[in-house]
Amino acid sequence: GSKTGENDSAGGVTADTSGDTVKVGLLNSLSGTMAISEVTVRDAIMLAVEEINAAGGVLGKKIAPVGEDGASDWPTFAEKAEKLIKVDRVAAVFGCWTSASRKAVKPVFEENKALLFYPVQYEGLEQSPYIFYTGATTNQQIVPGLDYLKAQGKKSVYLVGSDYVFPRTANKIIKAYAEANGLKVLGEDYAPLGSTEFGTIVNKVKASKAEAVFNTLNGDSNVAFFKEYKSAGLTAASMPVVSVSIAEEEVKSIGTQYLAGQLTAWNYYQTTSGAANDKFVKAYKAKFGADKPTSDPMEAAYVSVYLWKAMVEKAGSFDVEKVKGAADGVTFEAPEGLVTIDGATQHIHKTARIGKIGDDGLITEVWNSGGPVKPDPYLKGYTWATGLS
Amino acid sequence: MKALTEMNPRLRAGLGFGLGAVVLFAAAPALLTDFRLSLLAKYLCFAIVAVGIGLAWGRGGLLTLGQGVFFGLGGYAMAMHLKLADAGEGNMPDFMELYGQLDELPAWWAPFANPAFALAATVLLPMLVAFGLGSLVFRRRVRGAYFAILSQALAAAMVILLIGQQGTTGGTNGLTDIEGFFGYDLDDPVNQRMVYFIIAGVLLALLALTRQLMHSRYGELLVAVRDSEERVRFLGYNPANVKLVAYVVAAGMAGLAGALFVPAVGIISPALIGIVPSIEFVIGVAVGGRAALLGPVLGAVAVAWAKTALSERFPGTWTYLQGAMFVLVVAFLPGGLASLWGLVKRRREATVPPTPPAEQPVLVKEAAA
Amino acid sequence: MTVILGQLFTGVSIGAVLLLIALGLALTFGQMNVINMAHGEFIMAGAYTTYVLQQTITDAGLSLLVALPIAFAVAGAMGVLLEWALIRRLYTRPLDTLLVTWGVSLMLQQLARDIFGAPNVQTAAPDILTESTSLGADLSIANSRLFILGLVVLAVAALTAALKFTPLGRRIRAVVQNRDLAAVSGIPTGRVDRLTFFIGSGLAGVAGVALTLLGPIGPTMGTNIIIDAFLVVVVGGIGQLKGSVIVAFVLGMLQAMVEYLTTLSVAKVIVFIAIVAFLQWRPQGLFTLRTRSLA
Amino acid sequence: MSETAGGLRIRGLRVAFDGFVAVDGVDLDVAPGDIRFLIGPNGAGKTTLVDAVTGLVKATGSALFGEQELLGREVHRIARLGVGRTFQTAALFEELTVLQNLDIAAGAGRSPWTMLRRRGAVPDDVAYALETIGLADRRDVLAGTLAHGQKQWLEIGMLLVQNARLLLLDEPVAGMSHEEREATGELLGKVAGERTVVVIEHDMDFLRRFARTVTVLHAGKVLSEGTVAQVQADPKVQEVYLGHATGEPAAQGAEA
Amino acid sequence: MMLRIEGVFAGYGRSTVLHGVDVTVDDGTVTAVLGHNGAGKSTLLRAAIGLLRPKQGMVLFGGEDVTKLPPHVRVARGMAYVPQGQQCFPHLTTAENLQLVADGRRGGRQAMASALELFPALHGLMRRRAGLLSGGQRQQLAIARALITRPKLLLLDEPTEGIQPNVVAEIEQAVLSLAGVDGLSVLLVEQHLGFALRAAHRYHVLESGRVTSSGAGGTGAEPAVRAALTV
Ligand SMILES: Nc1ncnc2c1ncn2[C@@H]1O[C@H](COP(=O)(O)OP(=O)(O)OP(=O)(O)O)[C@@H](O)[C@H]1O
Ligand SMILES: Nc1ncnc2c1ncn2[C@@H]1O[C@H](COP(=O)(O)OP(=O)(O)OP(=O)(O)O)[C@@H](O)[C@H]1O
Ligand SMILES: NC(N)=O
Ligand SMILES: [Mg+2]
Ligand SMILES: [Mg+2]
Repeated sequence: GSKTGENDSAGGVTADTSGDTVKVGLLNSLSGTMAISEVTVRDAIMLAVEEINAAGGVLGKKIAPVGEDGASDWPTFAEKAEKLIKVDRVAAVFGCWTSASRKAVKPVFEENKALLFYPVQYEGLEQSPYIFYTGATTNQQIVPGLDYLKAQGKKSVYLVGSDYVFPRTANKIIKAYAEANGLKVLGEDYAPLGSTEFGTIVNKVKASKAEAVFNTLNGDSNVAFFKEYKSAGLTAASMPVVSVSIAEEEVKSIGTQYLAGQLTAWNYYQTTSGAANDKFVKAYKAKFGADKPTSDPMEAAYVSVYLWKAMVEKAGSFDVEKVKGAADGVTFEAPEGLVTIDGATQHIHKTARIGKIGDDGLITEVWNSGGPVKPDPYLKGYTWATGLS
Repeated sequence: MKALTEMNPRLRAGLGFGLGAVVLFAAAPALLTDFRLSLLAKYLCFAIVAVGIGLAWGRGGLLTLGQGVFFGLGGYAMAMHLKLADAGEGNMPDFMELYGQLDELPAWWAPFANPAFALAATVLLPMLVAFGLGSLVFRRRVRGAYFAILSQALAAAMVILLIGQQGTTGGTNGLTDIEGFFGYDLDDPVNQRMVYFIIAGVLLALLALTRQLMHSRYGELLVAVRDSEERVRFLGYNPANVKLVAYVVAAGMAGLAGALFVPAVGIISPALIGIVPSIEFVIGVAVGGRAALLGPVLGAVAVAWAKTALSERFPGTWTYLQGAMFVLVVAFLPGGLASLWGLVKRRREATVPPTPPAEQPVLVKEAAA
Repeated sequence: MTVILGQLFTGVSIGAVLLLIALGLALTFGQMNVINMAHGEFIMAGAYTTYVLQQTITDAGLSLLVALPIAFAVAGAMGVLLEWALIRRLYTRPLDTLLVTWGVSLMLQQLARDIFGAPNVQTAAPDILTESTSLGADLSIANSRLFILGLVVLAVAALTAALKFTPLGRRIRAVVQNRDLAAVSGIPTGRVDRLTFFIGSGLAGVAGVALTLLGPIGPTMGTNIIIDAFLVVVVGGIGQLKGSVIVAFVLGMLQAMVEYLTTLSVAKVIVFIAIVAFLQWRPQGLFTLRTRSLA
Repeated sequence: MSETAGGLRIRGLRVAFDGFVAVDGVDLDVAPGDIRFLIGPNGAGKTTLVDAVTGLVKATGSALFGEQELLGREVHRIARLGVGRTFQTAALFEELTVLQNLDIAAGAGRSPWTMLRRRGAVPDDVAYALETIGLADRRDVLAGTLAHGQKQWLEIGMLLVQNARLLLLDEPVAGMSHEEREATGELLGKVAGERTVVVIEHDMDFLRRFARTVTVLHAGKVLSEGTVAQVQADPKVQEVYLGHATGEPAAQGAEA
Repeated sequence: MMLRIEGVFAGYGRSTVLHGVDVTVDDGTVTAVLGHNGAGKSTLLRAAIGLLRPKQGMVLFGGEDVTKLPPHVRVARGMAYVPQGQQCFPHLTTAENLQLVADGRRGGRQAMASALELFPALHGLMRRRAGLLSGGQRQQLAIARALITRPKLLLLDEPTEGIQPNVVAEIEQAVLSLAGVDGLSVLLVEQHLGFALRAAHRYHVLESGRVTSSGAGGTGAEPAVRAALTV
């Protein structure tokens, strides 16, 4: 890249849209512990890019994706984000999974006034002017999950999570909710990301005699947790687990013999009905294989590319500020149903769904919010949540 | 070139430092874009860690697989100060209110508001920890693979500890979003350059210090301890102390490197101090040449640069290339890249008609690990 | 009370897993001084072997049994290849093996990702191994854990007997202790090295099969537990199988007890502190072999 | 450091390994300036005795060097009291040059400040030792590449510069040729007087030439003690050690 | 011809220690190699057994070229070697040190017994780990270990170093009788001229890696050898 172009950072880097293509960045872990999840997200983004290009591109320009490997290492995410912005001069970046990686890149996007689309459910309590959050915030996933448990008459829960910012913050919210709603939290345990020894935690869960478990474990740990859970004689009937980070892909790798009957809270399942989803699932399987499931973060990532396209076209420009300005009210007929960008928070309206894992490994919806829920990252609309942020 | 090898070693060293200064202070800033220069600043921080490892491992035989710990201590000490400075007098860093739900600053954070304390701590804290652990471990003659595995476990334990204290350490996130550096705005490219120059200067100064140490009597004694610790004891030295000096100095360097890394990159997190980065530090040293003075610097920069360059060019397959590089260099070039020069020289000599072999200087035995 | 008993068994079973993984290291690291960081990837190879076998042998129980010897052979063969290509050049600089095999482990992880995909894969366990045996009121223990415990006991017994009482065992030990002298005593050192590495790596493969019952099967499954396994060998005393056995169970127990009272993270840190303290008392591990040489 | 040689006074020295008693209540007095030879069958406990005195193995009893009790101190502290030793199999710093080996041996008392500077000229005592041990022309060669015999010489050289006042030499001339033994013996003669020397040796020829007094150890106990002639004539010593070879005592005799 | 070393150049790394050495050992005879410290005697034996690959030259054993064979194959063919410096497998017991060599060898058990006859002192030490033995005990163990293979050619590097006088005499007797009775050939490196020359049928003097004089053994050769050594 030219030196002057790269150095022009004080006022933000302008994307290079001089040719007949527009570059976008794909920032996911292709190696390390998070590759397990993030590779599928990259695949979904690539699918959207190809579809859009086949349909003529964005503002007449074909999208040229530039991939970088975040390597499951947060500082590397920051380095690669800066590279995509300054060297490749991409118009937008799609990616990141863990909240830790998002926290690492956030200052980079803010400093350079560049756009990130973040496709994973997260803990809320954040709002960056340069990030669009296309996954669920807490009131679109965790709170509905708790409401569901309450509706089922559960009086006590045990909290199990990975030791990082998303589960810890989520559990803080859960505890606030529990206190206000007469739910007892009988214990709270964390395992480091990647940890696979759950003997003690499961013993503690079992001894607590809680009526349900709220699970915010991420990645590999889920496999070990559910195998241990079943071995300890705990079942979906005796003590159901509500998980917020296992989707179809994870179900597939844990094994239905360990999971049948357990609950998940998401905004999308492969089985979600609707023409948009049928098309998405079909296209995905055609490209990546019939045995590859689609999942919520993949769908959110796929949607984010379309949302960006719609924003750009509404703004008539790739310019970041103009695109941001055009965001409010942009809609897309997504696989999960209609989604709408909330310009004020840069989150999107999403439908909340509780699903039950079936014997065939697919998740079927047992409850939904009836329509898109307005995003409320700071839980301002919930009285029990005052003091959280 | 022949003249160079015969030159007075001090003169040669002086020339070398001059050359290094020209490269770091003139050539690099002129040729590189701001983004690449900031990456170089990061690599140079790793190089500072590597200089210390070169001393402790290359000379002293202490395979320390936990330098990330000291890097982290220095980095966190600096980042804590900068976070407090960013927050402003009397305020708490943003993440604490958010995730820690703390009403006031934890007591152990408070002193870091003082810039002098924080600066001193970046170097002294790692040295202190190294001193504590080293005194225990060396005095009881834990060494070789034992020491290597133990130091590795230390890095793992430190990471777990940091991650578990999210409210006060930032957990896995680490301390991010650092904006100012003693009053200078780090967003400003001019100030980023200043940070680069500081790092380059510190690296050169530490190289000079290390060279002096390596060539001193202490340097010889350190090699003696590496070769035969027990024998040194019978000469009236306590080898634990000899090792301790190298270990503590290396820890101090790693701490300083961590402290400088923070303004250069704007983040410090457990991901930078665990087992993987700690091993990568050591591999950089091995790739460059563990026993040479400049080997570790070259290796650290080469390995970090290769990681960036390879992963940019081959995002899907770069780990093959990285792994292969580690394997090939360490297995087949035990002296590291620094020994290439010697190999080339030897090849050239080999084509010269052989002088009577008996008179030739005896070859240095391969540095045993 | 039942909780305490349950935790005791958890400790034992953590110990059994640690030991199963450390057993191969006790050979390659303990006997041969090779710090094989790719040991975790050999475990991974064993697990993927189970997965691949299940594609053809659909009976979960049968495929698990068949997987044990085949995984042993697969991982063992990988070990032999590694020994032949790299390790044999490094016997004079044992600490360098750590760095070289680290590079190998990076490559093997990527290879697994390219062959099997980045996401984890799933194997089915025979139903009996996903259930638990009830021991009265609230106490039940997982059958998979019992299976692993049995497997470990068998493996330890076989390995101990082989090392202590067979000519091969003598040869393995002799070659490490004085390579040149072994060669001039008529021992084909190269072959003994390869055989030792075969067995050590093969045991990793067996561990991989067992781990499919407990945890994820994916490209990074080997990295998490490997440091703990090295600690077991170090604290047990390098070259001392009985040390590894005792230490694995003691560490497992300590981990389980402390974790029950505190958290997983705190338990890990406390275990580490305990190890440092222990090495203050016994710097060469639980069992040591002294010699009179100064080396 | 005072320059007067001290004597060695051992009382009731006992070393046991897992039930096996290697040194079993030895009393031994070596007068200041003496050259005492310690002989006895393989496994008699000679090396173990030296190990005990230099702090390498735990022992009970007492070992006084001058006024100082040696037992129970750490190895490097004993060395600083002026006790130096060599090893039955040479132990050198193989990756350092001959000169560096000697310089390190000379330097245990150096101040930190001196340690942190580089060596200027070759110190006098080191230069002298280099000449004495005949390695002056190999001073910049790595010690690891010396031949077996040369290594032994270097070890003796290190003792010289270490300024030890009690020298404990474990088979110092093993593997040396006849001429070199002579030279070594003469060297020992020179350094004794202001130093006290204890030599372990199996070479009877060497012993006859250079010993002033002899102690014979057998199965961890003192079997016999006296002048060379007295000890050689002792039937118990002939029985367990020298052999009944008529005429010249076995191999070494031929070189006399 | 049991052993023939022809024009061997060998050394370590870049340095050459042996400069075209020729040495032969006839069937059933003892050949002594004498020389100062550092002359290259041990290097010569290392080249003969195969621990060191010659840079040039050949090693013939029983008429066959063994230059490229690894040590264990040479041992299998009938060579044995006792290195200098009382080497052993320190963590194996004395018994295991011996058993190791007897393993899988026909008549191994008996060979072990007869090797032990030579060193009765080892009997009481069978269960002690070799690394704990005294120097002399280790040396006796080393010689016994070499004899268990019932070699045709024995390479001895200063076998009497560190051994008590009456045992030295026994070793001398053993070497002589084995060479005489069993047809064993011996290449002996020894500093004790008396022993060496009494035992040897031929001797070679090695100086700085070159053979500078040779001759028939026997005590009568001593003046000539001394002269060669002092030059
Ligand atoms: N650590 C130990 N454990 C058990 N036995 C030991 C140990 N160290 C020495 N011994 C035994 O103690 C006895 C004395 O050994 P030492 O080395 O002192 O003999 P030495 O008189 O020096 O013999 P040499 O003349 O052969 O060198 C030997 O039988 C030896 O095997
Ligand atoms: N491993 C080695 N590396 C480099 N040089 C070596 C090595 N071993 C021996 N040498 C060198 O080779 C030369 C001959 O050594 P060698 O051991 O063959 O001598 P030697 O005749 O056996 O002496 P001695 O009587 O002392 O045992 C010596 O100058 C020595 O420095
Ligand atoms: N946002 C998450 N799942 O880290
Ligand atoms: Mg001895
Ligand atoms: Mg020799």
